[in-house]
Amino acid sequence: MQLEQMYQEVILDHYRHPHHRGLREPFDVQVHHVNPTCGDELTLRVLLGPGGDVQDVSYEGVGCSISQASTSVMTDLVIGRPLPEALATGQRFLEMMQSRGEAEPDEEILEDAVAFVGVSKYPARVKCALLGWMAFKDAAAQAVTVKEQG
Amino acid sequence: MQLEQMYQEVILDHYRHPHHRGLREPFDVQVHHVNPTCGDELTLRVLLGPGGDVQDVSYEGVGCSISQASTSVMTDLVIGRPLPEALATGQRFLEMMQSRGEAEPDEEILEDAVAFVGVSKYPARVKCALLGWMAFKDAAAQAVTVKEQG
Amino acid sequence: MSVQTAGSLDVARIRADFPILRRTVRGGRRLVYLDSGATSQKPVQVLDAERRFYELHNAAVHRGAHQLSEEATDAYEAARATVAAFVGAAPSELVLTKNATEAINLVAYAMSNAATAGAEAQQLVLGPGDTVVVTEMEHHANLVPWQELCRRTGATLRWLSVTDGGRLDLDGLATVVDCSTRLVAFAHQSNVMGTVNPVAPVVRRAREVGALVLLDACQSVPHLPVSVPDLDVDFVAFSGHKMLGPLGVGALWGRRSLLEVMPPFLTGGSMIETVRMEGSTYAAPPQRFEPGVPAAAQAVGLAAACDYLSALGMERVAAHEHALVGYALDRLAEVPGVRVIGPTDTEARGGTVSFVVDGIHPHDVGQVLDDLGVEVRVGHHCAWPLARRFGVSATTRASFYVYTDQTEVDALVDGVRRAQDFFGVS
Amino acid sequence: MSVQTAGSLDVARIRADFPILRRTVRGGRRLVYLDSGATSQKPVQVLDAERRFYELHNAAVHRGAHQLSEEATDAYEAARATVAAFVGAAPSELVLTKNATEAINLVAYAMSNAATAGAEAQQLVLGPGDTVVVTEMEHHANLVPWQELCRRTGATLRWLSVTDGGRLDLDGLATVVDCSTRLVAFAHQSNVMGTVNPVAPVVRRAREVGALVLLDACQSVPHLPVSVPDLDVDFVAFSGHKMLGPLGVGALWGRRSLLEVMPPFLTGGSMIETVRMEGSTYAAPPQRFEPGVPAAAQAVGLAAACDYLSALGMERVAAHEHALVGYALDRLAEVPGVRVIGPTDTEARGGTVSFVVDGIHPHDVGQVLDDLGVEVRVGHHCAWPLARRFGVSATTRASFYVYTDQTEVDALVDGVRRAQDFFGVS
Ligand SMILES: Cc1ncc(COP(=O)(O)O)c(C=O)c1O
Ligand SMILES: Cc1ncc(COP(=O)(O)O)c(C=O)c1O
Repeated sequence: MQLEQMYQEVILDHYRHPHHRGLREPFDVQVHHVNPTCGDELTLRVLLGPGGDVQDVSYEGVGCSISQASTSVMTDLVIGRPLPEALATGQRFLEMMQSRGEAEPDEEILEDAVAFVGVSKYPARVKCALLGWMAFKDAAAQAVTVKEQG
Repeated sequence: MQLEQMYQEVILDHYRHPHHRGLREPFDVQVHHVNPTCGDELTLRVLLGPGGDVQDVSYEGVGCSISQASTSVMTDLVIGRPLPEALATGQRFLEMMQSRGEAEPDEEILEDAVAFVGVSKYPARVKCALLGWMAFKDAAAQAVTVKEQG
Repeated sequence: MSVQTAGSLDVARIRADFPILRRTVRGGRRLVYLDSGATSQKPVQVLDAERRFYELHNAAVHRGAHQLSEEATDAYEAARATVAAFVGAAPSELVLTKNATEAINLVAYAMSNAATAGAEAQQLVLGPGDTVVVTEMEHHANLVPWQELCRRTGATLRWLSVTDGGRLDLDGLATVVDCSTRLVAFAHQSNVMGTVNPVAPVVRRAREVGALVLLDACQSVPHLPVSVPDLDVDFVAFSGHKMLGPLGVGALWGRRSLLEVMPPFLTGGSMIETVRMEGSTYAAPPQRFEPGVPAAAQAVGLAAACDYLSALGMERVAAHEHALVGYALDRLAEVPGVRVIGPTDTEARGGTVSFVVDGIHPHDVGQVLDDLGVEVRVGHHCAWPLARRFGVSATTRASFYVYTDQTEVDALVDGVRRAQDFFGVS
Repeated sequence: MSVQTAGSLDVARIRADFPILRRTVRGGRRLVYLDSGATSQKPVQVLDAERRFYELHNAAVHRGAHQLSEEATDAYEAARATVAAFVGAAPSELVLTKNATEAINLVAYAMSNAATAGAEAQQLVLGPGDTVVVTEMEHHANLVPWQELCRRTGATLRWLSVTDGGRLDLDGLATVVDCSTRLVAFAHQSNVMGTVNPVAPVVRRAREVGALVLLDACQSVPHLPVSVPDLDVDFVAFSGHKMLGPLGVGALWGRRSLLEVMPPFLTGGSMIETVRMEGSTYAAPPQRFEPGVPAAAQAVGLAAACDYLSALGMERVAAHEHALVGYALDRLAEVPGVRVIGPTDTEARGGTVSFVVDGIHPHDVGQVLDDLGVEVRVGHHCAWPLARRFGVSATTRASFYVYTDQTEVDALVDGVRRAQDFFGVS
């Protein structure tokens, strides 16, 4: 039985009690991402602070336990952090998710997100775990442009 | 050695000394047929007589021994005959060529053309043997229309 | 090949023909393959036929006069005849393609190419003011090509809707299909809900307004006796890989009078009559639509699949799936929180069941099933608009075939209950 | 797989890998297969790889979350990576098609579809005043699609001519390729004459005028080391079945920046981003160009073929064919009345020789050879304009590959002499 390896308690917790869920004002940019294979959708907003830190990330959408939990964990990891650090964490998460269960993730950096290493063994679910992170990366990049132009 | 079965003497004779070759006047209709797999080309003219008999068939073209010889044999079989009879002979020839060597052709009707039964074993060469006959059939049909309208 | 006991399939004997069914998944679990709607498994008879072609007769079809080329060409044309006969059609009206998607695109592109083709193709030309009609339950393969055809030509896409019960809403026929309609394209059987759509009323209405009819038979030809002449449509598309045949081969049947006036789609070798630098003329159908060296080995494999299915008897195949789906619907109805998307009776319905489980996302249902060795498909099943129609982003779909038995349906139902336990929603 | 002796192929060991080479033809004669230019034979390694896929991993690629689907998807994507690496390319730039013909049509249709696509595709739009340039030695697959593209868009087709010696006339480059030119499409190696065309000067001229370059590599990728980055063209098309791979799979390599702005060609499942009845958006390349359930087994077989060729070493493959063609040219030169169409030296030339025999039609030459078990191709070889260029309706063509040995060239030459005897022209 490998189910428990994939659905670690921390994942199920975030799924049942997602953090930072709901769309909030104010925000710089809102994006809408979909997972073309399953139709899951995510609307996500990013607000950058004056110093370039991630002031808020809020979201709403439908998705499986993995995508919901991963988005929740992501908000914990990026809100309040300098943007470059948040993006670097996202990069670490991406690498872990592409490792087919082989990564030995750094809990210092990835915190609760290390629980997703089990998911990385299931290639069809990797996209679920990345949905929130990809939306954040996209929104953050747009927000930087908005700020620069504004 | 099956070559001799295919290239019967009568075929090689017609190939080396084709009958009715060359384009002649007068004619009712001229057609140009090609064999798309090998690029062989045939220009053929038909002249129908007042009573609907095939008064002349003349032709020119490039082709392999089989297509050249078959066209030559065809002219022997159709010139001077009532058109329906000529077309019926063509139908017999077609059936023989589709028989994969199984036909027992009627020499009364097909005369020299019975020699092509060996060719019918080689599906890729069947089209060669039919080139002249198909051109004749096409030209004759057009000639009938021309006469009717004229 | 299995010997039949009267009126039903000997599934145990059939299963012995499918090597993959002997493997296990996820650490030793029996493989319960319930994803035949996506692609079927292949019996050894099909694999052997394909391999025999390569080991004995492989050559480029229609491109040589030597013995291998003769044999390859004979094998390919015999395969075409077998596939055509399987749907009651003439070989000269059957175009072999790489899959059903290509078959449908072929028609869509022939229609837009008609604009710059000869006079006889003018009857196929579409433009602004014209409409193409599909349905809300189409697979993307029978939807997106028509969206794109409309984009290319300026025509407008319309669609028939689907009832809450998963049936085509035929009330819309009279208004949606009108004098502007040039083509109606719809699925014979829904790949999501199993609904078998009535063909006759659609054809009748199309004929009234002079529209062509294309039937996407991807999910019917493998599962039901299908007779092209009886259907009286203009085009029928289906895929080999969903009917026990190899990947990489599909078919388009087209009415002769239409194929003859259709301009080519893919162009290249073997579909030509003459070629000059200044321009080319084209061969008669079906060659006109089969450029390049064709997938002869796959065609031969598909013919072997047709032979296999014919030996089973398509009436029996349909009866077998009908019985299974009835059983599945009954068993799923016993599970609280399971909602079937589509017909809940077995009337005009094939062996495909899609459902949602309250409180559990289909991806998670699928994951639990997969962990138990039960292979179902989760998602929108390439029919995204239909999912939206039912207000869901995705469903879980089980689809059956000749090798499916009742214990596999039981495994499905047990798995759904296990998912409810695991996620604490039971 | 054969172990190499330094610098050359161990043909006897290679032949043992090809089951078909053990059969006889025409009443017990040894099969001398000299038609690899049309399609190659397949080693047991390729047949086994394809069969293993069906027996263990068969499922619809990119369409499921269950274990079989994961395995099938992994196998398919690993195959893509292997094929891409074989030509030095990135997997994300390699589209798998059914054959080279589809690959070339894909580019041609993407260009005409650009007219009704988004802003970023505008750079691909053709119209009256624009020209597409091909050559007189093209295979129909790299000629007719461009004739048809011109017909659809109003652009004009131009062509580079061929010298009496069978080489591309590069003097024409400066005038034929001019500022009106949007695309130059040409063969890397002629399928009729074996001529290897120089890529660099064509690319240089195309870049001067801002034209794209498509290389038809059907006859080069199987026979020469080909490095896509070194070629610096924009598109490369080739076929799996000519390089020891299965029928039913081919490839288009495209420059990433172009693939990204190209609108889709075939549309349907798995190439979409979102689908609504009102319209759809599309996935990134290469998925955008691969709708429908793909031919995964064939892709896996093609990857096995690439592995087989890589193990032999493409330098050695080229050297082997180079030696054989030199020998063949020498031996044919000894036969009075034989005229080679194309280069008579071995400079920049692959293992394909076309010739005519005075006084005997190629069909008849081919028939005599076939009677001796020597399988060559006769006709225009899907390059009809080239035959016209040389004033012949057809030629006899022998084409070599890794399993061809010198005794087979001897059999060819003996057969030509036998034909001369038989038809009394010697
Ligand atoms: C040079 C060349 N281009 C294109 C093709 C077409 O390849 P396919 O028939 O596999 O599509 C061929 C072979 O037939 C060829 O030799
Ligand atoms: C109803 C329906 N239409 C079309 C298709 C497309 O078939 P293919 O992917 O073989 O082209 C499918 C299957 O994917 C289908 O179920």
